[in-house]
Amino acid sequence: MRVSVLLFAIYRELAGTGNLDVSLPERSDVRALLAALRGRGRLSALPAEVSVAVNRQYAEPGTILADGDEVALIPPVSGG
Amino acid sequence: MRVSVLLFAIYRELAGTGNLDVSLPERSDVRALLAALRGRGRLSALPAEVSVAVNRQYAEPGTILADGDEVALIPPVSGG
Amino acid sequence: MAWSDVGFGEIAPAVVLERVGAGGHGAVNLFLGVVRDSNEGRPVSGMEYEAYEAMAREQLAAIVAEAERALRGGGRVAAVHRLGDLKVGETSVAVAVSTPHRAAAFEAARRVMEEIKVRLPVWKRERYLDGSPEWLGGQAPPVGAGGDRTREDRHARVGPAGPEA
Amino acid sequence: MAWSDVGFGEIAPAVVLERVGAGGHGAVNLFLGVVRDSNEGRPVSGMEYEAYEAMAREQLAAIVAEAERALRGGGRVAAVHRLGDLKVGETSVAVAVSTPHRAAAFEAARRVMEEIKVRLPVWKRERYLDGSPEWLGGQAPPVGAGGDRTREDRHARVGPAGPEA
Repeated sequence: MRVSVLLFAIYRELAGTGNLDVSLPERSDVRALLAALRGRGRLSALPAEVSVAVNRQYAEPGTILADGDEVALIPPVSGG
Repeated sequence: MRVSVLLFAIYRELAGTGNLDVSLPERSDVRALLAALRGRGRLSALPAEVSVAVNRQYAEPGTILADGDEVALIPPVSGG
Repeated sequence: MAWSDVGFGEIAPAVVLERVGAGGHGAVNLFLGVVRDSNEGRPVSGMEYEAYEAMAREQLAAIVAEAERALRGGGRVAAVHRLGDLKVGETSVAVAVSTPHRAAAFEAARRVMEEIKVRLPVWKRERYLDGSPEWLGGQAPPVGAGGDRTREDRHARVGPAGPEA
Repeated sequence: MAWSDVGFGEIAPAVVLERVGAGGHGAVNLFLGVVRDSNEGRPVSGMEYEAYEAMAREQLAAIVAEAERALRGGGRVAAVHRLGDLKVGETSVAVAVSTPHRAAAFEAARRVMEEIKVRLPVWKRERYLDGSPEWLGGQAPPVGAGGDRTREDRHARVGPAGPEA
């Protein structure tokens, strides 16, 4: 299956792009996606802990992904 | 000596006027002024406790008055 | 610089906000008191505000000056109270505070409103749709010099058989 | 009705105030976040706000809806967050609350700001007069469905050697 990964702010600059398409085994969870991303060159520098939203909802490490999901890596937020 | 007494809101309606001139012995205090006011007809109905300002500052029962002072009887305030 | 006014003109929130500026301060809090359309279930057509005007101006100036001095991290405070006949939905009081960080702005605006409710010699009378106007119950102000809260434990008001001072 | 927006247009306080109406409510609190002219002593020329826009709109709508539901005595809540390049003195965020009594208005506006700071997927970058722009440190958002604060004690973020869920 494929998921669409969105990157913002410092993570976008780290990746050099605002979005990536990632192929994963069926029923992979968020943790597996992050492990796959860390296997790529520039994203190996992702911090030890990363907040994630799946389809615009904050998600948990064990959240199971589905084909076509929109997964966003959320740096510490600083609105206001 | 004479002091000028200002009355507001319910006290003004009670007195039927917004200000009174009152003659008092020299060095009378706020308490003595209120006793004198209660001796007048309509102001005998003043409540047991009355807040007072002397020359636009909240005053105490023992505050000594001077000739020409402006003394205001302050009903419970309800601004805002 | 702290700013305050007590008068009969309409209150424009934007004007009060301008008084606390913005440039150096990241947080602005504005509180507005608005005439409600009912009180304890009775429909209200408007509100009439009366004041001991000269003293109200001095007290409000003191309240905002004290609040501004209390802003340790810097900031500005402004407040205005309206008098006369107000319609439902019109603003009777506005308080604005600007500070570097938001907690202080909330806290100072709340504090200024609390002081206004206790110290400002202003009285309001509601005009009801179904009866004659009535003065509203209020708070008995403190004794002594404005803002000297340490004296509140003394005799706050003078009774006919008041104790010796 | 709760109202919110996330967008690039200038924020007009009067417009946000209008969104919470006035008629039935005696108290209105407005909070504004304003771009400061310095940060920790460094002069700032402006601020750039980036967002995960679709999610930020949903989160802000959820924050104001939750805050409005929490107003036991009734009332309305509105909030708007601006994106893009802002100059010093421009408003980045505005929150307005109207309630029958003032304590609830202060409390709800403060709470909405706290939620925005923790949950809204927005990032700001300061432009300094004496150097290159820098992303500001922020807060790690919660895990799980928006507003579900009971889940904060679970694994909030995923580490490379994260525990089993």
